[in-house]
Amino acid sequence: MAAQWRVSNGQREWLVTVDGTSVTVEGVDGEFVVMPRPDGRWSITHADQVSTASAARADQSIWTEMDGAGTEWQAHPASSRARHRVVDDSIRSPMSATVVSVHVTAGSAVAEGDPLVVVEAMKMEMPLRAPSACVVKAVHCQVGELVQPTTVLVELE
Amino acid sequence: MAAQWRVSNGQREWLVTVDGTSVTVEGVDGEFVVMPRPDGRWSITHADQVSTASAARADQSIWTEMDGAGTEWQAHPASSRARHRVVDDSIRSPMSATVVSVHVTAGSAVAEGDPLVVVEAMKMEMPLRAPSACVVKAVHCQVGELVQPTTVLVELE
Amino acid sequence: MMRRVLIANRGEIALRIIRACREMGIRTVAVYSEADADAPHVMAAHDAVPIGPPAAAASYLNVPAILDAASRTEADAIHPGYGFLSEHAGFARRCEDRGLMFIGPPSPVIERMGSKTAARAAVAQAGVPVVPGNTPKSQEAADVLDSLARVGYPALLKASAGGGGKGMRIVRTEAEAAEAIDAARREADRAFADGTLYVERLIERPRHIEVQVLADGHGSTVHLFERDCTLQRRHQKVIEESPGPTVTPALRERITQAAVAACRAVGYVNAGTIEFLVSGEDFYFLEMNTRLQVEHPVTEAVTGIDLVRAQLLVASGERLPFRQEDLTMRGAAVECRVYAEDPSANFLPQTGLLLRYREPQGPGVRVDAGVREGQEITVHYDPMVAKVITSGETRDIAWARAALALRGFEILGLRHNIPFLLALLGHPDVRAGRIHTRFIEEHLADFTAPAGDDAALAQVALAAVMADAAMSGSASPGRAGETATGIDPWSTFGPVAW
Amino acid sequence: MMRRVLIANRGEIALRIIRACREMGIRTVAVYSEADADAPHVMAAHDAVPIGPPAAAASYLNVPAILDAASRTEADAIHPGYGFLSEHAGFARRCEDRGLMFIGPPSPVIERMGSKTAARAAVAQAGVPVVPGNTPKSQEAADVLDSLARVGYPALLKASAGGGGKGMRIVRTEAEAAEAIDAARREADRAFADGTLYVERLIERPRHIEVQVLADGHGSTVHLFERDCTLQRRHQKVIEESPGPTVTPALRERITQAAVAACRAVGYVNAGTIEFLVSGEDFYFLEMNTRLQVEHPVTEAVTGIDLVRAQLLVASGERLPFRQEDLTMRGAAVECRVYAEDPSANFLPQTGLLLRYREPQGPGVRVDAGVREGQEITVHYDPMVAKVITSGETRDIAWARAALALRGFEILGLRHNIPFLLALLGHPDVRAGRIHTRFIEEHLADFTAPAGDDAALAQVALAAVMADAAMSGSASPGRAGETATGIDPWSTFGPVAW
Repeated sequence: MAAQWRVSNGQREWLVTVDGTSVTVEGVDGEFVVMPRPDGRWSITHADQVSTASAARADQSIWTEMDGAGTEWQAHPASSRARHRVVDDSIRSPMSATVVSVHVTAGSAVAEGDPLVVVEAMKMEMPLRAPSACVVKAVHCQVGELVQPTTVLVELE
Repeated sequence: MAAQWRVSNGQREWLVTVDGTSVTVEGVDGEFVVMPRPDGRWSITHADQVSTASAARADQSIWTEMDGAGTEWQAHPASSRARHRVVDDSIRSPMSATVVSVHVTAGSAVAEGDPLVVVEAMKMEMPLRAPSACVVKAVHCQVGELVQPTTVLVELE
Repeated sequence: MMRRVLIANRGEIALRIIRACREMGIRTVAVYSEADADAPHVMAAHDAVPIGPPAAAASYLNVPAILDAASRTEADAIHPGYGFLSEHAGFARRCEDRGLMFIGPPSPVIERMGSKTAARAAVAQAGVPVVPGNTPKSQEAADVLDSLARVGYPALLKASAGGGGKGMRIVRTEAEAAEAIDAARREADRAFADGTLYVERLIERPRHIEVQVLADGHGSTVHLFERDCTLQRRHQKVIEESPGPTVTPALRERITQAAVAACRAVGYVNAGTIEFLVSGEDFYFLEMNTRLQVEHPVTEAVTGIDLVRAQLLVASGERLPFRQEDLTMRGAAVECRVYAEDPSANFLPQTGLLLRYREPQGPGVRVDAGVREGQEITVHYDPMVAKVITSGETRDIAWARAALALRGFEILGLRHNIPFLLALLGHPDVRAGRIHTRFIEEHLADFTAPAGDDAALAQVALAAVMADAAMSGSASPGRAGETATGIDPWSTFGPVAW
Repeated sequence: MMRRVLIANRGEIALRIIRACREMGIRTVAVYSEADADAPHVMAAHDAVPIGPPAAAASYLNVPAILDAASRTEADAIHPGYGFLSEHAGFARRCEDRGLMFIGPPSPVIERMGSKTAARAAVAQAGVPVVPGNTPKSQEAADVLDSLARVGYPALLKASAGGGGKGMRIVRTEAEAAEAIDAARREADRAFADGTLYVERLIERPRHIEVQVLADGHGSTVHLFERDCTLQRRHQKVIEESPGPTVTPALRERITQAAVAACRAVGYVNAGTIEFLVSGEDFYFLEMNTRLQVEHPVTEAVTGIDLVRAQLLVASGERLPFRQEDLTMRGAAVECRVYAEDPSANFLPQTGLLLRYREPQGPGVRVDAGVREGQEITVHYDPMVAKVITSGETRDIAWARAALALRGFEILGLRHNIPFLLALLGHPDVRAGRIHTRFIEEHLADFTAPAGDDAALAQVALAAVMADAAMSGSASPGRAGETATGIDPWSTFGPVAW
């Protein structure tokens, strides 16, 4: 029984129909035949070209690897309403990190590229910059705090 | 809840009590603490000595490996009546093999060590010899036949 | 010979040292932070001792805990690996004071070479060329500015206690100076608890070439030729090789002799590396690393010498088992450092679970790693996942082998730099050796192009199949008969909640 | 250069050749029997073609099927590996006739060196010493007996078309002769479809030392020094090393020159091995193997030369990329062959499922294998599971590394010879090099002692825990939290029906 999936790498999304080992991708001619190999990898055949890839499922995503290059994918049933990337006006740390310095307060007017907060992880400093000219609505972190990718550090208007 | 097992390597048998990770072996002082390691191997602690081993279950047995040496074990609940090794008077091939020659017929009297049948596997000839002086009761194979370890080739009286 | 070595480190280098010890019949003690209780180096050692919480400052830099672990396990020697306490003179001294062999040079040598200014002075006196530089009269900003002006722009601000690019800033004009001084000092302070800065002339477009040395306590000092470590990103080495593709026999002779002279001048003992900036046939002393280097395997590949074994012998008071004339450089070797990082996002370190991790293997391929499938790469330590070292009769063979090995390296569950490394290995300027230390920075876009559409589409199809199977809870859509052998990819991980 | 190589082989050597081709940008075609459809060599090649049922005669020896596979895949070259068709002159000729490059010497050379008697005559003419021997006037038993009497007892019966010990019998007295002739002829007939026998004087307690050669089609012939392959069981090599521990520089000079002279005398091209029996400083030509050897990696380790790459270059008509004076022997290397066999039951081959299979890894360790976890070792082919090649600065280091690697090799699911190999590596006579080709036979009991009681008891306890967990269907009794990462040993295989 065929099922439709929306598959995204965070930059682009594809509409994919899966029917057993046969897969079609909207806008692409021909079917992809996806078969497991005895060595735990996968073969994908399309237009007489066979490629080999690895795949693994994480909690919230799927990882694939081909020729040393890995990609993380989000897949949702095409009927689902969930969206993959929520674009909001919040600044978050890209990873678990410590706040090294805070350069703005609520009400600060900033230009595009201005540093808002600097965080440090794995001995590296990373400035988090304003995506565009705007006004800071609220600051939710302080120097020395350990923050997660889910933590909103700064809200913009 | 503790359970008792009879564990045999085909040459010797031990009576073993298992209670979670704690194991005692009849006739041996002290407990063995058996714990899985994160790398998929096992640590076994006994009398302050820690050893590391691998283990895997096959259909009818358990294999363990320590310092490169592997052993196959049979384990049965101590209450079970099954015996591990049925000593009978049948000659079987030790492995999948082809019969190369048959040296006896029903009624042949043979001395200990006399070749009964020669089989070949992996390009090697293996003579199957009489375990003791006796008379051949029946021969169940012929030259060129592919035989399995379960096939009785010769019955002795 | 020592009997029991405590390895004050983690990851691939701890495993490397444990292997060398085991080959020599020496027992090993691992130490580990709370984050590393299940780590491969803990599994590999004879004994293992917990030394504190995940933060390095509380564990792998925790001198009292490590010394306590050594005495509790009756270790008679400590190998510091690289990073962490490996160039910490105070730690080496405390080992010496307790009668523990410190597997490295004597603490006064670490101390002297650990100060960039003292090291420069020491080797300059031995006739080794140094980069023209200036030590500020005081660490006041005005005095640092004055030093910059004396050396002339473009100049380089460096942390006196530094290493690994921490606390280093290029200053092209006076206008940039104030901010650069602040940033460099802050970084140096945090990395080394010492914000002291000094100033050097910036050598434009240099190569980074270093010489491996070994010295015993009986007066023998030898070099093991050079490594070219010019390919760097954010002042961290990415690809290293030996021999240096642009090093002429004449330059090799001069630079290796300079390295040996520098070692002798400071009374160096054990393994060490003299780093040089090279411009044409000119070279300048940069710094000495008084420890084993990350990239030591390329030297091992071309010389056939086991450097860790040599360290253990020398620390035990034995003579080096070879003389300079016994040492040869044969063939070529290259090391690619696989980092959990995103090259397209300024090399941002990445964390994640190694969902699948399979190392490449084969003749001429060596992988030094300290991770295993199922392990989590955390925020606490260096993001290097593995080193892939390949060697062969010629540089071309070693490089072809490197590309093949990297393409066959399966790492799923986090972003890493293998595509970036492959792009570097294939770049015509890199292949031809036409590079300098800022080459990656200047050509970054060449190395971070996304994969082609065909590769992407095949993986889109595969991802959809994986999602579909998880949803329907089905077994493998293909060869259903194979699930019992544990090789069915579907069985690798449990069902996913969508 | 060739574009597409068909590998007419399986297992580790097929994988080895595929790797070399990939490094040179050459496409590869695997062939496989029905038993090998899922084998690693099939997975590794660009293309794969089925060639018949499991029996070797119907698949890997099936010349028409293999030639057909080559033409269907447009392969322009065939690598025969070792064994199977590698020394089959008729196969080489049919390749030549079709314009396929046969990666080996020209068919007339294979034919000539394939006949033990013709080979002896050819090399004797070139001044190479041969074992005194006699070719029977006819193959009648009486004439073979006459040859035995002429050579004198003890004598050696050998198959003219032979190799690998097949069809070989020692005859110590005339009384044993008749039965030995029958057995040798039957074995030779079955192994080579040619029961022709000849007779040689038995050199008592010799060493088996062989010289690796490479020759191109432009008149260059070089040697790559010697390998000592004295440790054999049932005439099959078990442990091989280079350099030969008893080979003096003078013997090395003479024996390598003899090997090169023998090659030149027969117009040899490509890689080959000249085998000698060595007694003291005397050596006798034994036979020439006109192909890659199983033990070629020890030569690769000490010389740094990739022999398969050299084979591909030479077969393509290129010149060897090195001269004799470029070749060096550095350090020492040893190869241990891991067989699925039971050394305590006369080396009976073993079959089974590889329940768990983890190769050792590390600096100076190379594992060439053609199996993977979950695969079945069947009755159809050679029982060699893997080759563990270790190298280091000295013989002691290489051997210590070998022992460590073997102890760390996890193979569960069938009996194998690793404990036997470890006993060999640790035996004082073996360590000291005081061995001969029948050493294992004479000291067998030294190498097949069962493991100590402590090791057995720990494993008894572990086996009981495994049984108990299977019965109760429980998850891991220990760290229950880790099952999700796929590293829980309980999850490796499904429940067992007791």
